[in-house]
Amino acid sequence: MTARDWLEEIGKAILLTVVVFTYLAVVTAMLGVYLERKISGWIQARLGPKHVGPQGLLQTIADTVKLLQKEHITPRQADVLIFNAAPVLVAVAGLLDWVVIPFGRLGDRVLIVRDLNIGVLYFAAMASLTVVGILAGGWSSNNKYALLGGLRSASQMLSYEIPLAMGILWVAMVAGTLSTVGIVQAQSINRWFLFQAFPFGFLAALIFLAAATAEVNRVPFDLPEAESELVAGYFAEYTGMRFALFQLGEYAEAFAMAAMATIMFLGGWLEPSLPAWLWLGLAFVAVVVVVLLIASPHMDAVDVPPPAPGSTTESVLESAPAGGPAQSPDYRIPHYDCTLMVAIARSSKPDARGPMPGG
Amino acid sequence: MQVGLTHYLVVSTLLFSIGLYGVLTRRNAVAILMGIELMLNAVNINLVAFNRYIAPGAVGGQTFALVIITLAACEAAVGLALVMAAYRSLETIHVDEINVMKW
Amino acid sequence: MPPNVVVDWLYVGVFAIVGTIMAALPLAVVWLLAPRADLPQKTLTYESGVIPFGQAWAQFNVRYYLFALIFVVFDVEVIYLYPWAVVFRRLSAFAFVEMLIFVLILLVGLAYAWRKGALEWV
Amino acid sequence: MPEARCPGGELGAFIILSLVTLIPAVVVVTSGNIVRSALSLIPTFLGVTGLYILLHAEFVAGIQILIYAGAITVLILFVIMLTQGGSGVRIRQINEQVPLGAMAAVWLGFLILLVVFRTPWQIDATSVPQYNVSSVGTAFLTDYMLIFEVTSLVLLVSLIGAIIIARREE
Repeated sequence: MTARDWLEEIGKAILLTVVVFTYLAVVTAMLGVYLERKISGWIQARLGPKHVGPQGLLQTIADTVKLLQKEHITPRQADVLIFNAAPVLVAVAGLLDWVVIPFGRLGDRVLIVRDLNIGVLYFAAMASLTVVGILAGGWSSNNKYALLGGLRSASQMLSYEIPLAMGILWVAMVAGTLSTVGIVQAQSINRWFLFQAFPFGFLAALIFLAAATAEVNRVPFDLPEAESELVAGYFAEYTGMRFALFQLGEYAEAFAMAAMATIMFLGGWLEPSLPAWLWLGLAFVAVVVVVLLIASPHMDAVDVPPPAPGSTTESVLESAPAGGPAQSPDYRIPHYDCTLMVAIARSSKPDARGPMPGG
Repeated sequence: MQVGLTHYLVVSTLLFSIGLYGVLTRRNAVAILMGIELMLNAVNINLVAFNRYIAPGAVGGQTFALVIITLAACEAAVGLALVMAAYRSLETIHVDEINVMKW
Repeated sequence: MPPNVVVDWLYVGVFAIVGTIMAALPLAVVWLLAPRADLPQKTLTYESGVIPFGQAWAQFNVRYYLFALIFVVFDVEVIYLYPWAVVFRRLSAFAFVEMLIFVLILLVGLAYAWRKGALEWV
Repeated sequence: MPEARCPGGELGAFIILSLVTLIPAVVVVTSGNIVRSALSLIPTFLGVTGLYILLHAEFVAGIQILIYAGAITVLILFVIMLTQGGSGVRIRQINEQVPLGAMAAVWLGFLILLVVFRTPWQIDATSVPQYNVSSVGTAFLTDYMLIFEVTSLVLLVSLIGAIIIARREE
């Protein structure tokens, strides 16, 4: 390869980054948030967003514009450098997941950023990077809720990373390759890995989905962000766009997990009776719905026994009421609305944090 | 100029020295462990570079790099467990304050 | 052009760098657009409205460490499973037995951790 | 397949990755804030990952991210947060043997460099190999079988040992 080829590759890579990032910001984050609010509203017999645009379709865009104008509050006692770096790290880790995910097929070309030889291993590695960002964000806020939420979040993600890897490994065993494109092609020779070696395919898919749900902290694995006890956990102190970056990273990862499930168990873009792109889209949406919504915001969280005697800060925290301004005592506000409300309320009203000394 | 074996060896030597400096000068036991991790990384660069330039046909160096990564993880797990135990009984993780065995 | 490892990962590197820039961009926009009013109350740590006491950087339960510890050991186990999963069918049944022994030895550790209650959620 | 028709590109990538490795490494050993030290490990590890890629060792690179950046760093951060180091208070992090330690590090580095430059390395420049996951897996399951099995014992012993050490005596 000549220098010219290298520059060409770099240019292509930059272009692809911009495309994928925009796709993540617009499709996964914005549309994902909209769908989540709309469908969980429907489940709970509410309307969800409906005022901005047709059927409230532009609500998320309006929210984003609003978040862009909100002040960044950095707590006085925070570690400023890490406090700012943590959301960026989470967002970038979410973006990097998408390097190995094939979007479909155009003619005889597979639409994928780069088909790495160690595709699924790379995917698992990137998923594990998020933990560091969350831990850093929780610690640097110097807030008890944030730190506790960060530690819990990290413990949970660590615990479920091994089952996630086990689900991936089963697929790698059957396909005999770690490349994502190779996995899809192996399913064109055999059948879907979901039905392969019954019932192991189902089992692997189930393990993968459960672990993926836990990995992205969705309900019912939302303890780390349990808004009624921990006021949103590790991003309790984050406002405005920094909060939005955490959300972006989380949605990017949730969608990447769904895409991975489609690729590994539902045959990716291979489905003879339908056009490739349509099938990939449909399967993908179905998995997204499962990941985001079957575990919907009104389901009960996994139960936590009371803390072990002898724990210090925790026992204080967990017995103390943690009612923020957006808390409601007897009724659980859906996860997204609540965290957003807290973030927005606290960005716009300096006194929303409750009575201040002398104020 | 081609990137050769020497380049990698120089980088790994620098990394090893930095790690050694950390191990020798830090008071915090966790920071000492971080220095050791840096040194182990330097060793791994060496192994993989030798593999690539001296015996490119085999994967012995990479295999040993994996074993060293494994040992680094074990070392971190046990070392940090020791740090936790020391902290519990002595309330400090600064190695120059852990001197109950000294007289 | 042959499929080349370095070119593959060039994309990953560019993704990381350009992604960081693009993620930091909105932060810069906010820095330009958003209002700023430094009230002492606003930068106080949020603690449900009461005046925060002490530092948050206090210590937590050792259980969290045990989680991370068990995770690290089994994560290391998984790195050996990946190459095995790719090749085991091309090798003899002996490869399967080898991995079986490997996993069984580690399962002893898992059983021990379980028995000692190290797997219970805090 | 020889790929280096653009040696400048490879050298540039190598220099950038070396800096990404070494500069945060210096921060790791000198920063007064222990959490910042621990977080600086991440760019160091990722830089080393990049060096592995330049050496075509893709699988080791993936493992480097998974284990070092994703697991060991998290373990270190946990311990810092569970002990006094997490207090973020700036306390003296270095002991009184800084000049001595610096001298030792520089001297050892010098000696190693001497060896590096004096040894006539038997470079095999015949081929640019394409390593892959299966060659590593095959090596573990055939040639390095004993190491592979002993590794699992080491893991078992360290798991049990660390649990015993870290748990409160009851």
